[in-house]
Amino acid sequence: MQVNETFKPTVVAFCCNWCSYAGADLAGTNRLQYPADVKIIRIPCSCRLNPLFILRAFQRGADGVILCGCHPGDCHYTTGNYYARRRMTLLFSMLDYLGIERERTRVEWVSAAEGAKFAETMNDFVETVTRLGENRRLEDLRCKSE
Amino acid sequence: MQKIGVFVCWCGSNIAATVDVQAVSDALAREPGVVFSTNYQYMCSQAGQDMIQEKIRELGLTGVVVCSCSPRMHEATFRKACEKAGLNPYMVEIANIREQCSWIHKDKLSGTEKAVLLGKAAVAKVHLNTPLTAGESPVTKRALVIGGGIAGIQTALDIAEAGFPVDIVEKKPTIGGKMTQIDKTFPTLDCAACILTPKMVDAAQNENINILSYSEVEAVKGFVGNFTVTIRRKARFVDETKCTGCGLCTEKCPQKKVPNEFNLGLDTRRAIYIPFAQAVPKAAAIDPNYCTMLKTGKCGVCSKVCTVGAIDYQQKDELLEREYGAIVAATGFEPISMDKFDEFAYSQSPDVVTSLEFERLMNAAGPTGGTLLRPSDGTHPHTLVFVQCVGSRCDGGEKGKPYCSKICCMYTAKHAMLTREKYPDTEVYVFYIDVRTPGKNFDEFYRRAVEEYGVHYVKGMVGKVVPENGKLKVQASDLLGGQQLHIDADMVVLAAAVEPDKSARPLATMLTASMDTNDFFTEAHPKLRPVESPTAGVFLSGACQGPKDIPETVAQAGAAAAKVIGLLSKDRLTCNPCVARSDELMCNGCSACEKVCPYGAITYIDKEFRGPNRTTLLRRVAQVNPAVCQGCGACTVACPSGAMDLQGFSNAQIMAEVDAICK
Amino acid sequence: MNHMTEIVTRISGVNPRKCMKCGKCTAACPAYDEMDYHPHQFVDMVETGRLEELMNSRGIYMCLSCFACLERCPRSVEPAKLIEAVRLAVVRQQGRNHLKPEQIPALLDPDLPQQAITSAFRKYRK
Amino acid sequence: MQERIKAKAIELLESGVCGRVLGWKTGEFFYDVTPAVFESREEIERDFVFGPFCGANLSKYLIAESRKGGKVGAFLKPCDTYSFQQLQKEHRILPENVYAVGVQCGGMCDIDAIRAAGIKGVLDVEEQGDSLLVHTLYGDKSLDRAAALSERCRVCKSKKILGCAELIGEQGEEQPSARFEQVAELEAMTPEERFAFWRGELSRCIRCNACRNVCPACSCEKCVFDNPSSGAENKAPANSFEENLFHIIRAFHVAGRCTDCGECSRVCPQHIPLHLLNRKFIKDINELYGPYQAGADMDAKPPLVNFQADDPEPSVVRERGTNP
Repeated sequence: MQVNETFKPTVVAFCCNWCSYAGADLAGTNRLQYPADVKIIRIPCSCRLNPLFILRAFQRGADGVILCGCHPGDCHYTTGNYYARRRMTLLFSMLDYLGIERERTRVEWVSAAEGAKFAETMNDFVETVTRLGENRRLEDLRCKSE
Repeated sequence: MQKIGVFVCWCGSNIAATVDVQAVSDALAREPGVVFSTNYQYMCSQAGQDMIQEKIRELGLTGVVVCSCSPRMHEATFRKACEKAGLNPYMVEIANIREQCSWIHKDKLSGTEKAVLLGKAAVAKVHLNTPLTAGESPVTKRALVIGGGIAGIQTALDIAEAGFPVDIVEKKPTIGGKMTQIDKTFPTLDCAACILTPKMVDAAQNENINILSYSEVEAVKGFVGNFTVTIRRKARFVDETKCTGCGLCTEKCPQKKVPNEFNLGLDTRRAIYIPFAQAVPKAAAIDPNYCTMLKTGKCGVCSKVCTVGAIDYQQKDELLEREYGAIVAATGFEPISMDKFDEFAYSQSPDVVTSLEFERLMNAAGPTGGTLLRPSDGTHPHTLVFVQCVGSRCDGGEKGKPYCSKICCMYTAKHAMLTREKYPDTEVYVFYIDVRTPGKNFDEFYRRAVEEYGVHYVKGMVGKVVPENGKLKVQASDLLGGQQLHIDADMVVLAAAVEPDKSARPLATMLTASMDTNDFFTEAHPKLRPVESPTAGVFLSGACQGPKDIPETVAQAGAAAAKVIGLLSKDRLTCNPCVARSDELMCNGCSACEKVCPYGAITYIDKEFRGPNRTTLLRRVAQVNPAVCQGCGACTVACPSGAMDLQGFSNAQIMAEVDAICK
Repeated sequence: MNHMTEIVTRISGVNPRKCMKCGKCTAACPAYDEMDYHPHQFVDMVETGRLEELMNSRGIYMCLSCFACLERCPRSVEPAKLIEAVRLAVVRQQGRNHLKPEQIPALLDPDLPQQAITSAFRKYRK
Repeated sequence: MQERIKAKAIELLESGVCGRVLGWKTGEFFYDVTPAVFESREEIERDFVFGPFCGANLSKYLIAESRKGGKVGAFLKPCDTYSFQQLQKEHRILPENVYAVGVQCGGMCDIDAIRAAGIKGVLDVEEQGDSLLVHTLYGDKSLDRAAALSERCRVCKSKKILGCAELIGEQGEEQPSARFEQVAELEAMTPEERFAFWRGELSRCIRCNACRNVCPACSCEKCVFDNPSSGAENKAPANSFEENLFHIIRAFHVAGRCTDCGECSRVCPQHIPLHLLNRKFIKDINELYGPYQAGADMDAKPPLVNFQADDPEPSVVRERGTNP
């Protein structure tokens, strides 16, 4: 597949406050580079991520949405990420079923110590989304600036 | 419409080098509702905070956005500053343009663009912020210490000293822990029992301390200041209050073949036993796995010889439920199993022992009465080989522990020195990878072992140990001397890595305290909050947090006690106001939220609502206890109608951030 | 990293920087007396780029590939794989075969298993 | 059957067990039977029907009816009883105010299926054992009942009646069903084909909210799409994405609670196969977390408020490789 060099995707990363947001901070502290296309939204726990938010992001023109949370078993709230895992699995499967490219959504468990993993994950995810190109299957045409 | 002030921080050059801060503050000035926007070199400095406060007063700002470092760093700082100027602290949002922008991007153009977007998202969120006030909850002025080793004892003593009642829960029949098994302590070589047992007695006699020995924590409910803990008092079949500790029963018990765990199975005890002479409480316990009376109903010797009638074969486990304001985990450590290190022949020869077993072999109260004898044939060993780092500093996974167990270098030096001191006819080899001796008088101690006592320190791990004709053939490499060594040793002592006690993991689950991959409890902050768990009201003492020697354990125990005292001396606690709230008008009462709440913060009431035609309708609706809710938000997603929302991270706020970022 | 080091680490998949220099590999090595350089030195020499010396050493052919070092290494450095990689790097060079077919009969032992002869060919010759 | 049910309804009213009963009456056409509350013998004798077009699931009406004071009688077909139990689990129906009578069902018919069988000018349909006697403008025609069944009844998952005070007709059993076949067919397509399929279907949506109004799981006091503080309020579609959003979220909100009663597809005026969305969730839940039938078990924890420590990771969706 031809990679479009000029296409800059919009990637929304929802990060739980305790592990992944701290992991993202650690990536920053260690100066690990990843594309500026990634914008992080802080949520208290991965279980706070309502599927509505993901759909809304796609609707408003996001090209990829990723959820990062504590590793299963390490949730600050004990069980939050287990619920998030089921919800996201089913939602992603549904999106796939509707024909939305399944590579546009992802869940990754990143602990507060895994700054490097955070940066790697973002690099890989942005590359994947860039390769897929613009999200056209779940976008709201009213929201396009051009 | 909110009146929002935007404050963009340069963080010196940390932000300003990759982000055009002027462009950011200019762009954000054009956002709706933004009435003031500026940038400054160090927003977190006194001058920066003063500026924010001045603008709040001058312009009557209703919301503040600070574009700076991570909110994990300075959110609290800025909230406090704004509160002083009369703004509700929850009207402040941070846009993280350092850790998540300037530090990770090199291109100034895209960095600036991203910083603007992050700022816009924060502005969009502030528009929907509402002033929040923290609730309050009472504090139960009693502490629970889980684990009765030196860490638990010291913590309990310090808390009791401040006047608060403390319960110690210890799973063994006596408190004292691992330190009771240690012979002498480095680097002063004073006897462990001589310094520990007076503390055990102090704990028993302190009227603020209640020792629950032979007990385990079964369940923990509640939250900081208000824990309810269920404790299982295991049946010891002896009435602790009647038993005088005379020990007659332990002499007369006919069941003699029970491996003695206090001496690590190097000798035997009876089925009814007092773990050791200075045990606290000094009361016997019956081992139900070996007692003939309990197993077959025939015997009863102990009951016959007991002069005070303390024996009770009918005793059952008892469940206690108690309230506490604070909980201290002091569950300690265990040496790892040697199963995976059979190259050292631990399973093949009784003369290969672990360091803790060696402590018992050197101890006057140990199986050999303090004379160092080979477990296999009871002869005096002449050549001893100590192997360090067994199972420590490994690659992780199957091979062993990835961390340094910290205490082995020093206790091995101690063992080597004591052996040479007591038995000058011995040859003692210590095989090491590195000798790590940071600590007061530690390196001096190690040098003395080498220089004064003539211990042979050899750089290099032992490759294998083969038992042959009553000897142990040790093959090792002297890496500095560049020669292969073949030593015919009489004994081999393995400095086994330490690992957290097995009870720690289930306990952590009950406490909702987090653990690292090695099952050590994680601290709230590795540097600044080393004795607190991230779960409020749970504190950490001793080796359950990481490998530690005795002085460090005692220091941490004191620190944990200080934190507990600080908590218990408060009458009320303010709670996190970012909690879930249910909109009763929309709630279906379907119980989905209750099922996912990890804290049991949600209850239901039947409430009357106005129905059509002047009727009233009784409807079941959810209510959140704000003191119990920790604000994870699991309920908000489980709720289909959106009646449940999270204050500070509401559906509308997050949507606004999404919209701002995606546009 | 010089070219040869890169080749050797790539063939072997070993990261010599993981070595903490405990010497357990050497201590476990049954061929210690036959070797001029010992397993822990191998790892160190790869890391410091002393590949030329290593490639000219007799020791790489004395290694039995018994994998004791690999098995015992606490850091999973796998010295045996490095040694194999160095051997490969040598035989891949023109004219650097360790054994020539005409040398073989003299070395043959009637008790030597056929498999060992075959594997020696693979190890020492292109 | 109809007479037995009517007699039971009258008995319930006259014996004082119930103050009113919930049943079906004919609408404008014989095939658009609608739910109705009957309060007197006369009403029942005049209007009460039970026939091949009584597809409406009455359980949802019990949410409101069970709170109006007094006891309400209700006739429930096997698949309705799953919804009935599910709603009790969610504390939506107050069971103490309901007298439920289970009614065994031979499968409900679809007027479109009859028309599709080539029968035109249908005036009325009469049940005659396993076949239907269809009165038309052009005379009477006979049709196999199986050929006239609606899709959901052709793949009926259970004839078991749950949680009713009494039964009319035989108690049935759960039965093997081919209800996931269509889902599997879709799964086997390429993403492009699936996207084209769903765009074709969902773009017909007129957001009439019939699916939402009839669905027993969609029984919120106020729907998230009507709630201004949810951030997702939108009552009418503005472009093609809005239907996607609405239907995905609607399916997600009922996931784990949907009993697959099929009412959404029955009432859709645009004939969008909405049940295929719900069945996809049910199929995934069954495959990933173990078989689960909403409403079947009063004590089982619904899969979306439950978890196992070793649940599959979300990446399973990418790895599963449903297509080449």
